[in-house]
Amino acid sequence: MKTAIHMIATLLIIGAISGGLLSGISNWADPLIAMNKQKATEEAIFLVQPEGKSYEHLNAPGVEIYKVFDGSNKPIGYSLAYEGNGFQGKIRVMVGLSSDLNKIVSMEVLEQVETPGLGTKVTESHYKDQFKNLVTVPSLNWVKEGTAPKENEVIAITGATISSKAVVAIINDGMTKLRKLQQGGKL
Amino acid sequence: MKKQVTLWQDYFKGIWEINPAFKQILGTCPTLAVTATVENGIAMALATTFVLTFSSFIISLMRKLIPSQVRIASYIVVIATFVTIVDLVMKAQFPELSKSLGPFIPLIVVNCIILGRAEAFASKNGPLRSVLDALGNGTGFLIALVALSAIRELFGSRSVLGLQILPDTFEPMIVMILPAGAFITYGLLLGFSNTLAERKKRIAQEELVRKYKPVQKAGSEEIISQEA
Amino acid sequence: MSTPTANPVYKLELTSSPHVHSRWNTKQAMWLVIISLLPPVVASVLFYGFYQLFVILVSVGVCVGTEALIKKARHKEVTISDGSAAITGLLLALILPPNFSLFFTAIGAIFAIAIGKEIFGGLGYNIFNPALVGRAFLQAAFPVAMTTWAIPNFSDAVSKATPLAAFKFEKITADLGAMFMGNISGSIGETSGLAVLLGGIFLIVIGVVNWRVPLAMVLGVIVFGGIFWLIDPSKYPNPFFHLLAGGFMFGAFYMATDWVTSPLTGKGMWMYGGGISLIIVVIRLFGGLPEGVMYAILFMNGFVPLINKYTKPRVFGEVK
Amino acid sequence: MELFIIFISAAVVNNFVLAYFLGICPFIGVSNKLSSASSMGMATTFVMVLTAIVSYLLYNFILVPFGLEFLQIPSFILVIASLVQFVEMVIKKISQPLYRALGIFLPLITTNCAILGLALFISMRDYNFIESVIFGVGAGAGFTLALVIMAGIREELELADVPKGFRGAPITLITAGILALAFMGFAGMI
Amino acid sequence: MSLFSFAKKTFRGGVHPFEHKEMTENLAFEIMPDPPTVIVPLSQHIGKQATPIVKKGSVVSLGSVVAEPQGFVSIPIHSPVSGKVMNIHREPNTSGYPKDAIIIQTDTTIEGSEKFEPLNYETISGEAIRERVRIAGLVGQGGAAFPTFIKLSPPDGKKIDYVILNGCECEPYLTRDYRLMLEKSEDVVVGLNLIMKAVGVENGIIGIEDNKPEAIEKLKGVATRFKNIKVEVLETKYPQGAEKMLIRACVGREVPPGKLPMDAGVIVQNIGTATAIYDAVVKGEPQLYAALTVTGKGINSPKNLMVKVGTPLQEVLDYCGGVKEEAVKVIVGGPMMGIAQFDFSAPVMKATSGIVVLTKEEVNEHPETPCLKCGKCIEACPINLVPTKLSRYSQLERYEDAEDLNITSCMECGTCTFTCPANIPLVQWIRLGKQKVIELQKEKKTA
Ligand SMILES: Cc1cc2nc3c(=O)[nH]c(=O)nc-3n(C[C@H](O)[C@H](O)[C@H](O)COP(=O)(O)O)c2cc1C
Ligand SMILES: Cc1cc2nc3c(=O)[nH]c(=O)nc-3n(C[C@H](O)[C@H](O)[C@H](O)COP(=O)(O)O)c2cc1C
Ligand SMILES: Cc1cc2nc3c(=O)[nH]c(=O)nc-3n(C[C@H](O)[C@H](O)[C@H](O)COP(=O)(O)O)c2cc1C
Ligand SMILES: Cc1cc2nc3c(=O)[nH]c(=O)nc-3n(C[C@H](O)[C@H](O)[C@H](O)CO)c2cc1C
Ligand code: SF4
Ligand code: SF4
Ligand code: SF4
Ligand code: SF4
Ligand code: FES
Repeated sequence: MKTAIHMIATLLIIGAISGGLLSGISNWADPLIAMNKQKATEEAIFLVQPEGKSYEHLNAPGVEIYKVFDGSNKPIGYSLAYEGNGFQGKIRVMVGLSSDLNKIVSMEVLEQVETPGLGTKVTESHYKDQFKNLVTVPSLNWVKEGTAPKENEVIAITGATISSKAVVAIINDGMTKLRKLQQGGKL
Repeated sequence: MKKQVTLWQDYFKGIWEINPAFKQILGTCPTLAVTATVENGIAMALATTFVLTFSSFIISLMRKLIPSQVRIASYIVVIATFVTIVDLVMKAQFPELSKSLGPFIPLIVVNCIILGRAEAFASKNGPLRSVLDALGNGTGFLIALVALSAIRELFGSRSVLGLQILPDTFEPMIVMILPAGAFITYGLLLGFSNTLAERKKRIAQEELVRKYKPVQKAGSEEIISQEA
Repeated sequence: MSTPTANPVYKLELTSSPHVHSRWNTKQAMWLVIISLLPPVVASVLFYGFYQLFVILVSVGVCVGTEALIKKARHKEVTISDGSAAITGLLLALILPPNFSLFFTAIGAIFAIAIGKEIFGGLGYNIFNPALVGRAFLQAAFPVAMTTWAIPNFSDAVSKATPLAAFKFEKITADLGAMFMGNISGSIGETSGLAVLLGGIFLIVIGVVNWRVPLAMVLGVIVFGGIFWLIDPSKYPNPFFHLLAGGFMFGAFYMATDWVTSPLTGKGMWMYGGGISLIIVVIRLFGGLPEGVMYAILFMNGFVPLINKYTKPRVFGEVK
Repeated sequence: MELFIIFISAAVVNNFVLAYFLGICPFIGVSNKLSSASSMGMATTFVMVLTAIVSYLLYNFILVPFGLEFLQIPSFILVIASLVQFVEMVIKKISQPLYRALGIFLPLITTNCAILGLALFISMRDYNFIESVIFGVGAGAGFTLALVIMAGIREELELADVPKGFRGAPITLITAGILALAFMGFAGMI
Repeated sequence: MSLFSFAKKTFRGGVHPFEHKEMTENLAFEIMPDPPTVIVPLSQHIGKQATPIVKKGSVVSLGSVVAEPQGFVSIPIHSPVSGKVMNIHREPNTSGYPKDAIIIQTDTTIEGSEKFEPLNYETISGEAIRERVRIAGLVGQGGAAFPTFIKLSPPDGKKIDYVILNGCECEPYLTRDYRLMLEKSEDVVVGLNLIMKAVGVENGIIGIEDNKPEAIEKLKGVATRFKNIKVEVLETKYPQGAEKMLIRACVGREVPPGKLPMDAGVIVQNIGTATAIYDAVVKGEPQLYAALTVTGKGINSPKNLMVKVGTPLQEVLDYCGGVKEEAVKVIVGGPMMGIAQFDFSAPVMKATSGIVVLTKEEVNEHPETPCLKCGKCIEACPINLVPTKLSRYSQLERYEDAEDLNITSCMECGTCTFTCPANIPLVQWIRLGKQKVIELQKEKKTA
């Protein structure tokens, strides 16, 4: 009986000390962590909307969408965060869109776990710069190298066709959802 | 004087004699997972050393107070506490690094090196020796991770610690930073270090044979050929 | 007890029975495989030019050299004359894309022999097909170089894409006749189905290759590929496309049949061949990569010890 | 379909051992004999499923509502440790032979990062309850698959002339490397 | 190939070595003259060795008993010549181990010979057959030299349905059984009939491989005169003549591991055993001659011979023109199962079926390499074992694993070694492992 009490007491004491210590540290760290996250998101939003100065998080089901305003508080478009499957795992992109959703301002890959040196080329500028001023109607498309792209087409990276294709597909997917929202007047 | 020797011994044995990655083959998962770049490898080894040292210290202090039935549970709580501290600090101060190490920081909790040293050493020895032991093992782990990640980064990305070493004409071998490259590089390193150790042992043995049987030359040769 | 009057006149051998042996021996089997590889070698030069000969020479040379070095380092008898390292080199070269860098070829060859074979103890002990280990390594190390194809001679095709890549990425199904003759792009040895078939049938007829594995693979791919084709012919290619595309034939006749890395028993061979074809179809239809023969064979190589264990034949007279 | 994908992804495409480097120690330690490998695989799968259930409940119904996310690591590991103890006790009660078969492997599972990794992934990926369970089953199946293949290979390698220094862990790692190369064929299937 | 042969009766597995029977198959038996001395081993059979009843200096006449059986599994031994006993001591033996033997110097001046009373095979009782076979000292001619009378006396309660005569002679080179079937067809069939009578069985089968069409023809002709005796034509394949394989091929039954043919209701006897039974019963002769084939590219003039038991090998070889210089092996028995000899003073014994002298070219040896896992040995093993694993386990002294893989079921036919492209001495390792496993099993039992 005595040892049992001893056992429980020890565990409780260790647990309490640990809990106290951790709650202290987490009180210090949590705001920092939240800030880091916030900062990252903010950076991305403005990265794809270079003219943007402020933004508003729209409450839309199923998509993470921000309305972006310029210095004079005039809405200049949207920033859409969306994700889907790439070659190895999830790819998460942020797309800046014109207000009528018919044009991409610019595109940024936020997260990906593609093969370094191959699929990771989708984060490099010669690929993602293709998305600047890309027309999104009827939908994006991709072509192989050596083919002249139309105004809604990007050239896939040789050796990483799958990742390139995936980015296009992810954006198309997100656009479909956005258009539905737009029709429902929810934007 | 004698005490001095054992204290050094406590530290140094972790570097080679009982090197966690090469001799005990513990902590394999982080060894493989985070060694794609030297930077990650060092960060992981330091985080592990931090947790290892502090928990060894605390556990050694408390070793007489904890009833043996709840020993492991208490150790785990102590270790988990330090791991959480590292995790939170990294997330708050080094968000990039924390992201690239992924879930392997929380997983330090189950890294068998830590529980292994707690059980095998800290629970039986005083705080000073425990800390030295922990630091030694941590250094050994660091050396192993640096060796492994240097090879992988060099061939996989042409660079070491982000500095390009190999010329542009060298096409980076992507496989080296993939899981397959990790397994194979670690396996080869381990194999060669075993072979080396074995040869050393054999040579020492031959030396002994030669010393004690100087007359029977033929006999000593026979032993050698049997070994080989 | 009388002293045995050993007969001094004759040089007699005193080994125990049996005292006679079949015509089979390791060296001869290996050299027969090398001979059977002549048609694909000739086809590769015809379709892609003389440079391929250098790739083949480098690959064979480095493989044989690596094996000799390792055997020396381990103080073992150097057994390169058995021809198995030469086969590995030859096969590795034939499953590379055309005009492949000689430096990369050498790296692949070293890896194939050192990690694919010798580290397991050398001939007979390796678990995985060494040539495929070499190729898988190259594919993972230099993916771009490994997927850079060329248009074969005598072909009026304009696209460098292999039929599988064309199918996977552009939904174009190539002409089966051209695929059989070799007027399509692909690895240098696999290009001509005809040449592969010639060598493969030679191997089966002389009895080096056990017919079960290729047959299981061919039937398997027709069945599994056929099921999907029947489900949706517009989405999935017809099974004969699978048969002629990519490295299927080459894999089925030369690589899945490697004695060392394939199962021991007949029943095991059926399971192994069937498993390979199932994985090929799944990777081709659902995977990220256009081709899966190499991965399928390597994957099933890993299963071979288990297959051997569970297809142990019933001992004569035992009732189960 | 979503569930099927979670299963295949955890079991094959993103195999815990060969792609995520989780549970390597038991993978090296217990893969030398087929019988113990399959026992270990089953025991781990069982604990994984239980862990998936319990940690899902713990995280979503205790830690999150009370703002205690920072206690995630200590609480998960304690839960796993007590789960293993509990499973051990139950098995001992209901089946002696099963206990003898699995007994020695259960304590090992406590310090198996694959289990903790599983719990962390579940909270990180916001899986719902059913998804968590399927994820646990898939991860367990993948672990068992890798373990059993490796055990088969290692029993075979005992008859092989592997260089002395490479026997045991080194050749196991190299074999795992080649297996990982082979598993790359499934990439992009998720 | 094996795809097309399902029509013929046979077993699963096996191999088809070059037959080389053409060297002797058309040569009729010659009777070799008595040698100057004979060496008569006391143990020419499985079981306890016989006890000599003569002494150094005793004078013995042709066919007189020189040694009496000792115990149940044993047989009497008769003098193959008339002469004087020179000595009784250990002598070289074709088994490779020296054995006790009676050495008799031939003396043609000694008159008389001993014989049994000839019996009528149509009226004789089973009991009388068994007794005659016992006192005539017959042993199986199929190789194992098991005392024949024991086989003819199955224990009560065992129901025997078939007697099968083994006319396969699946060993390459040998043509003894073939010549017996041609030259003594009558004796063979009557011999079978006697065996059937002795064990009270209705059905007799003579199993012959299809590479011996003349023998099949001839025996079919003779067999029509007897009820219930038929000739089965079997595929030519080694080891078709092994009891278990033969039973499988002829009547479709499998003898379980560790069991005897009679447990499957069958008794198998060799062709030579049948003729010997005929001689003993109908002619009243004890077993004094061994019928054997002397052949191979290493002997100058191959022959089929009737040789007195106890004749030293050297005499037989000399009688056949001597051994050529390029010979590398002299084998007693067939090349698949026989024993290589080093001492040619060892004598011919009752069950000796052939002497094969091989040249290098015939042996076809190549350097050994590691196992290539080709599976040919498994495909060939008639017992369905995994020879590659068994031999490796034996090599690595992992006897328990070998036991688990049924090493004790191996009948040491050598098919696996013959077929292995890596030239691994599989059966040789397996033999060693099998002995070790049996020793271990015994130890376990006594412990
Ligand atoms: C090791 C390895 C990694 C790969 N990684 C990627 C990748 O990250 N992204 C991708 O799209 N394709 C990847 N691939 C797929 C191949 O490169 C594939 O053949 C290519 O995507 C097809 O493109 P192509 O039509 O330009 O040859 C990888 C292949 C291998 C072998
Ligand atoms: C591998 C093997 C091959 C054999 N081949 C023959 C054969 O061809 N002919 C034969 O009569 N006995 C052969 N035997 C012996 C038979 O199994 C069996 O012992 C014999 O036929 C019994 O007859 P017996 O008692 O009259 O000798 C063979 C045995 C073995 C193990
Ligand atoms: C110890 C022992 C006891 C045997 N007992 C009998 C028996 O009672 N009845 C019988 O028909 N055969 C018996 N046999 C003979 C075997 O069935 C078989 O014919 C003999 O071993 C020769 O076979 P082989 O020539 O195939 O090697 C016995 C054999 C041995 C070794
Ligand atoms: C029928 C046959 C097929 C072979 N196929 C291959 C092969 O695909 N790859 C390879 O490296 N070696 C092959 N070899 C050679 C040899 O068996 C191989 O290198 C062994 O795996 C080495 O232990 C083959 C040999 C034979 C007899
Ligand atoms: S506990 Fe986990 S991290 Fe540590 S070595 Fe074992 S399996 Fe790897
Ligand atoms: S020598 Fe062997 S194979 Fe030939 S008949 Fe005699 S036992 Fe049968
Ligand atoms: S010797 Fe034994 S293992 Fe070999 S084939 Fe004959 S029965 Fe099978
Ligand atoms: S026949 Fe020889 S090489 Fe082939 S599997 Fe058997 S032992 Fe190995
Ligand atoms: S050797 Fe062909 S059956 Fe005996």
